[in-house]
Amino acid sequence: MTDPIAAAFIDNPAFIPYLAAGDPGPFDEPPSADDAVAQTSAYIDALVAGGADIVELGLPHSEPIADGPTIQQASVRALEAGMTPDRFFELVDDLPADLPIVAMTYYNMVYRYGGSPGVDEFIEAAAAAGVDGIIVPDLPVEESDPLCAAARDAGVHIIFIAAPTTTDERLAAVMQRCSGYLYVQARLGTTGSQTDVSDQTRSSLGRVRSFETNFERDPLPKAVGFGVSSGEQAADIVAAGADGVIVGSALIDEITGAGTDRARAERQLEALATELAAGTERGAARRQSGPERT
Amino acid sequence: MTDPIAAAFIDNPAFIPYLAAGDPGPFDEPPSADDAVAQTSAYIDALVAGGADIVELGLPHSEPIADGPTIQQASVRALEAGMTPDRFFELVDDLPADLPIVAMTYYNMVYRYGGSPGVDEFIEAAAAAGVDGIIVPDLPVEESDPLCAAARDAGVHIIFIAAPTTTDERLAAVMQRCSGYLYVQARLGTTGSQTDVSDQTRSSLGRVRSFETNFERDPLPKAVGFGVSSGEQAADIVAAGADGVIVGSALIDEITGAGTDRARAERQLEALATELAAGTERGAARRQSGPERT
Amino acid sequence: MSSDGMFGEFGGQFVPEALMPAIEELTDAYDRYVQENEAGFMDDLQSHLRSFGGRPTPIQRADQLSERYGCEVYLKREDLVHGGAHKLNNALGQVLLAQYMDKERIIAETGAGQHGTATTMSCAHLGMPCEIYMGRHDVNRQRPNVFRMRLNGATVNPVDIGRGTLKEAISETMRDWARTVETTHYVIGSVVGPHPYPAMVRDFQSVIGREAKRQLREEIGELPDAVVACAGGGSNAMGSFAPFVEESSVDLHAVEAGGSDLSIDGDTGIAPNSATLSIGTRGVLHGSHTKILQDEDGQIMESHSVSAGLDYAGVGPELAALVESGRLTAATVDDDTALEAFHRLSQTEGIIPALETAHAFGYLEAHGEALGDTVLVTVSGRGDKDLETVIEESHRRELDVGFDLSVFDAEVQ
Amino acid sequence: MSSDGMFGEFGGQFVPEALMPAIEELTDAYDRYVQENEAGFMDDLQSHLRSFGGRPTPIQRADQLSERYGCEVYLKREDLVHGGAHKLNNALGQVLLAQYMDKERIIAETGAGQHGTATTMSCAHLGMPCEIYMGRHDVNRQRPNVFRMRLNGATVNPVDIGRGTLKEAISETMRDWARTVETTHYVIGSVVGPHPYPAMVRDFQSVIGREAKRQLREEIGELPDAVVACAGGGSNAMGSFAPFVEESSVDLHAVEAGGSDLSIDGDTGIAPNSATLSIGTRGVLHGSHTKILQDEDGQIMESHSVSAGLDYAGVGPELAALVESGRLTAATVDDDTALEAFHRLSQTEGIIPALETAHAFGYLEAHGEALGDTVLVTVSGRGDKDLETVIEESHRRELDVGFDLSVFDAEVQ
Ligand SMILES: Cc1ncc(COP(=O)(O)O)c(C=O)c1O
Ligand SMILES: Cc1ncc(COP(=O)(O)O)c(C=O)c1O
Repeated sequence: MTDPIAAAFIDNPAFIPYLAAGDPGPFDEPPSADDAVAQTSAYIDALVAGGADIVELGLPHSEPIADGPTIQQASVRALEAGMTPDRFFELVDDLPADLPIVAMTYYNMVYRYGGSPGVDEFIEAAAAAGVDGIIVPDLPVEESDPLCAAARDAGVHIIFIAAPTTTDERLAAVMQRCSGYLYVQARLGTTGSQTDVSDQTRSSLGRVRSFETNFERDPLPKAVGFGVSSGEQAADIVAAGADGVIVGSALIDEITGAGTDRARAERQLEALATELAAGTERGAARRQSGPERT
Repeated sequence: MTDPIAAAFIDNPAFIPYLAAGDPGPFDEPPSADDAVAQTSAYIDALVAGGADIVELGLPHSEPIADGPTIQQASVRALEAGMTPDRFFELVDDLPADLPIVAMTYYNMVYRYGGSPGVDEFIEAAAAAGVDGIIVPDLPVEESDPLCAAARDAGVHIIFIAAPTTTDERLAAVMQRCSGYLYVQARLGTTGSQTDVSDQTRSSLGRVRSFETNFERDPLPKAVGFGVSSGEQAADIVAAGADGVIVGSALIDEITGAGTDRARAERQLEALATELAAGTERGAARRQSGPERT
Repeated sequence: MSSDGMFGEFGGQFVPEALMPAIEELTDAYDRYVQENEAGFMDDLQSHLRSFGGRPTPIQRADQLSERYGCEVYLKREDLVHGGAHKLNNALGQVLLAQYMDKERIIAETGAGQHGTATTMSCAHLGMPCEIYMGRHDVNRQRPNVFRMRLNGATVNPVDIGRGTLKEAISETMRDWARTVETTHYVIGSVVGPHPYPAMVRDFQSVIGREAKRQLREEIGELPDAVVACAGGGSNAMGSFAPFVEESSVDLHAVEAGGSDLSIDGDTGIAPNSATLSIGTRGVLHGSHTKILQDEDGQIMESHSVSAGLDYAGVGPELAALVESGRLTAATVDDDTALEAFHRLSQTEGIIPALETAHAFGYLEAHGEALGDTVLVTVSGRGDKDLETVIEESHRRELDVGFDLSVFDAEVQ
Repeated sequence: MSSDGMFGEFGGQFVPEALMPAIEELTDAYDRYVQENEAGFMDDLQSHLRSFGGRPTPIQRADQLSERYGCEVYLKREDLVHGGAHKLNNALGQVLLAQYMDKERIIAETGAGQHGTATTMSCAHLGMPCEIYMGRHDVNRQRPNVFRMRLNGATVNPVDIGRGTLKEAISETMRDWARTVETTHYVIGSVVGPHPYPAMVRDFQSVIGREAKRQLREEIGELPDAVVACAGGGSNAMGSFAPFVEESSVDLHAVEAGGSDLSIDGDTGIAPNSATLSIGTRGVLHGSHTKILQDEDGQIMESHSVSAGLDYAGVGPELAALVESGRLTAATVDDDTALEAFHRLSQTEGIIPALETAHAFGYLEAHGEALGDTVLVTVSGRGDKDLETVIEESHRRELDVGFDLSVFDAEVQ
């Protein structure tokens, strides 16, 4: 059995949407936790229908310091609706087995899971539920050895982020530990949709590639996120050499924008996913025909 | 011509009421200065009808630090009604020539009168208007030489206050300068009616008398004030050896108590003056018959 | 000062006879304890000033102002004294002296509330009962200081007479004293009142100038060309100037509150300023012969300043004498200029001054370049007590101070 | 601390990768400038702390408290530092360091507003642009401090998330930093956050304990038996303790806010206290592994204290380690006891403490007689910022503190 994440990148660049698990969308009174989780499943269905290759699912934390206002609000809604780590793992367990799932959460959620401090219980539960990879945005390489070790044993990827500020030295450390794919942060700041995808994307990708060349490391798929919101941007990013495009806030904006009309939210989500997936494809086509890869 | 103040003490102890000149009594809108002055004249008439031997007239100052709330309020009313030093002297000038008048005011009023700093102009104007004596409660003996000299030249008495706290040494200095009568302060504090006339009165008078004996000074009439409010107190004070009784706040309380009914104020003023004058007489009778003078 | 408490023709003791014995007792105590250091009084005071009061206060070179005016501007940081103003130097001295004199109770008046809080803090520190008189108007415009006095366990008596500011509070305190003089010491808050107060308060406050002189010598090795201080009653000014009066190379500048206007209206009895040294005339107020704001009859005017602590119709007799003799320059700074200076110091030096103090910096803005190479300015106090006033007044006057408070516009979620 | 920023198992650097290069740069600057005094940085800082900050602050024997508890109570008077709290020691250090690092802009979070004002004052003093994040709830309960920050020319950004207190403000500041990290230094206000902050802030604050140790040696010739300080994030506590940690005869007591109750309610996510050291559990918050108030899932609780500056769900990792090792005693004092202590110090010593500080004195009231012969208590700040809160809360709780405000009842005439 090939690794589901690796598989998602094989033929085509991957379109990777993000959702905050358990966020039902805006509400007057919070729904039951079961309803909120069911709604997340419905949203995931919409994303898959739109062409999602991998889904990143946020396990909400009370202090989402790496997230911008959109995801922060989604986390608040999810927590108010009763989201917990156990419900998160149930949700993942109930998803189609062939859909690659990456869990994104903060380190304290990992560390505290299961009652006694440490990373093992979280990794076990994640692996058991079918989580394929984990991103912990507040866990830099320096602090990541225990988590990486447990994850390796359990066959779960730990995905790291390379930022525009990451030095070559740090990039080496990141690349040494990262598995699944490398999350290339397109610009400085927190998550949140933006209209410009800066030149930093291109140069970041270049840096990673030359690193791979110099250190003769097996190339890792490179997915670009932070601020991607349109099919056109997705196309540009892939054309610039990315192996995948990660979109979060722009999708949650669709859910938020639909107010309490969930059916509409699902439709809009599918529509934007379709556009983004198509953009990803377009970008791949441009890349094969053009000189952009140099 | 004998000195009008000395004359007032000759046969009987003197009853000496105090009024704030130009205080018309309580008002909604301040009356004209002329009306306020005329009202003071009417009050003086009532006091004289009641048996006043000398009248102390306050020339109101904005900072009456030695006065209690009653006289302070009267001063405020007088100033609001337009009282000025010149109106004060006009008022005195218009009073019956044979009524002894003592002006009571603060030093700055004396010092600033007439445009250039100094005491001469005030003394001249006072003498011309028929003021017989002047009390300046914030002028201790140390600062009084210029005023005493000018007053001596103009034939005006400068009356000093002896307080319960006055030391023997200070008493000597006071007695050396004081003329007309000695104002014996019955108790500590500012002016204002009180029900108890303390033993301090008796001991103060005793101290002054023994001073006169020891230093062979011509005896000066001793008038007691601060807190006297009833005929009975007046009688006690005179029986204790005083040559006069000074009453201010209790009389002004009558004016204030009558509200805006001036006729009633005049009637009440005359009634209280009559009671106080009678008390003074009664005290004199007790003194002649009893052992209290020792 | 001559031994009779006169500064030239100014000074004296114009108080009711009942108080004179207490004044004599105080003069005696002043001579012995303060001037002669009897029983080690001054050493004791210095130790309290150090551990409780936070002395010595530093001098600080004001980097941005120095550049702005092209001269070396040094600040004497009395805002760092416990309680937030120079007022403690004197209050602590007097309360301790009252203890040496076996007094049982303290009374004081206050305008801005700085002298009041300095006194109540000193009383709490030394365990003395304390009552403070404060005009009703000042009670309302200096609420934080009223809170602080109450927190120190003192009684605060609002004075409802007249305009309800410092002048009325002083008169009322004198009345209390007249009743209670045998057991009570009256802590006067500035270099005003009858002798020995002007001299005694100056001596207690001279620590400002003495320290600054020594610190400047250590730091730059020379005397300043000018010393600038704001003056209400004048205690921080006299305290700053006193050790420099004999140094003829040092110019002394007392900055008074120009209020809204330097004219005065005898008819209404209101002076829209507190510029006693500059436009006042000779007279007797609150126990001493000095310069005062008065009408032609000798009635005291209601003074005005945006800063409560300068809002007083009198001034210390020694300052009047120094101005008269030409040794001291008196100047005025109006409300608007003071407010602007308040904002300037807050923004450029990170020191939020008292509104009183801001007047000295308003003067610096107008004359900074002409005062010499080295200028010492006394920061008499900090501005925490003035925050509400400054915000209100800055908005009302539409001052261009780059300051708005839209941060408060949204409500709590 | 080991070189990797760990205190035993506590500490570390849990921040997004994007910030890590800045953290490395800061660590390098900390090592060179602070620890090695490169370019004379520490001398420069000391000179600013002296002339601008008012250091050294005195120690004061608290006469009335010493009698009350039958031991020698010494106060370290950080309330006299410019701005009114120990916070300047650190803020000035970091802003100056940012200047040495050629940063162009300062951001900071603040709870009580004391760290915020310390930072804006330092920025005004050193001429650095500055933005402050502050929870909306804190903006409203600490208005005077918001005024002061605005007066210093800083932008104040209210944070409308969650309960709107310090925790939310910190998260928001981290977000700003994630955007602007290349040009901006984030001045963290306590011994919390990722390495090097806990060590660096401790070093900047250690001036408290260093001075006190020297001053006690001069004054009584010996070490204290106990050092007591309140702890929110723990900077005044670590600053007070650090120079005594190696002195095994000296007991160390950190006093946390007990709030209204020491229980916590996982369902509502609310802890009615801020007693992190006492009842918190291990976790990672705001960049470091320490003790925190959290529910069983690892979600951070909303803490509570009547004092805004202690109202934080985390605590410095070094304090967590010292408690873990038994070197430090952690204790709690509840809201009522702190309020009573606030009034007690105001009335008996003439020092109006910050509500944070009052917790240390609440502890002294409960344990004063058992702490030894000589006790050093750090007065971390003054209470001017807390006046309104104290008055409101004292009345609401009907505390018997002999305090009423009927002085305000009558209206202006
Ligand atoms: C900070 C400050 N400066 C100055 C003054 C004015 O007083 P003085 O002229 O006596 O220094 C006051 C009075 O309250 C004050 O609080
Ligand atoms: C006066 C005072 N003390 C204590 C604290 C608590 O902070 P820390 O525990 O870092 O000293 C604060 C925080 O604002 C404060 O203002």
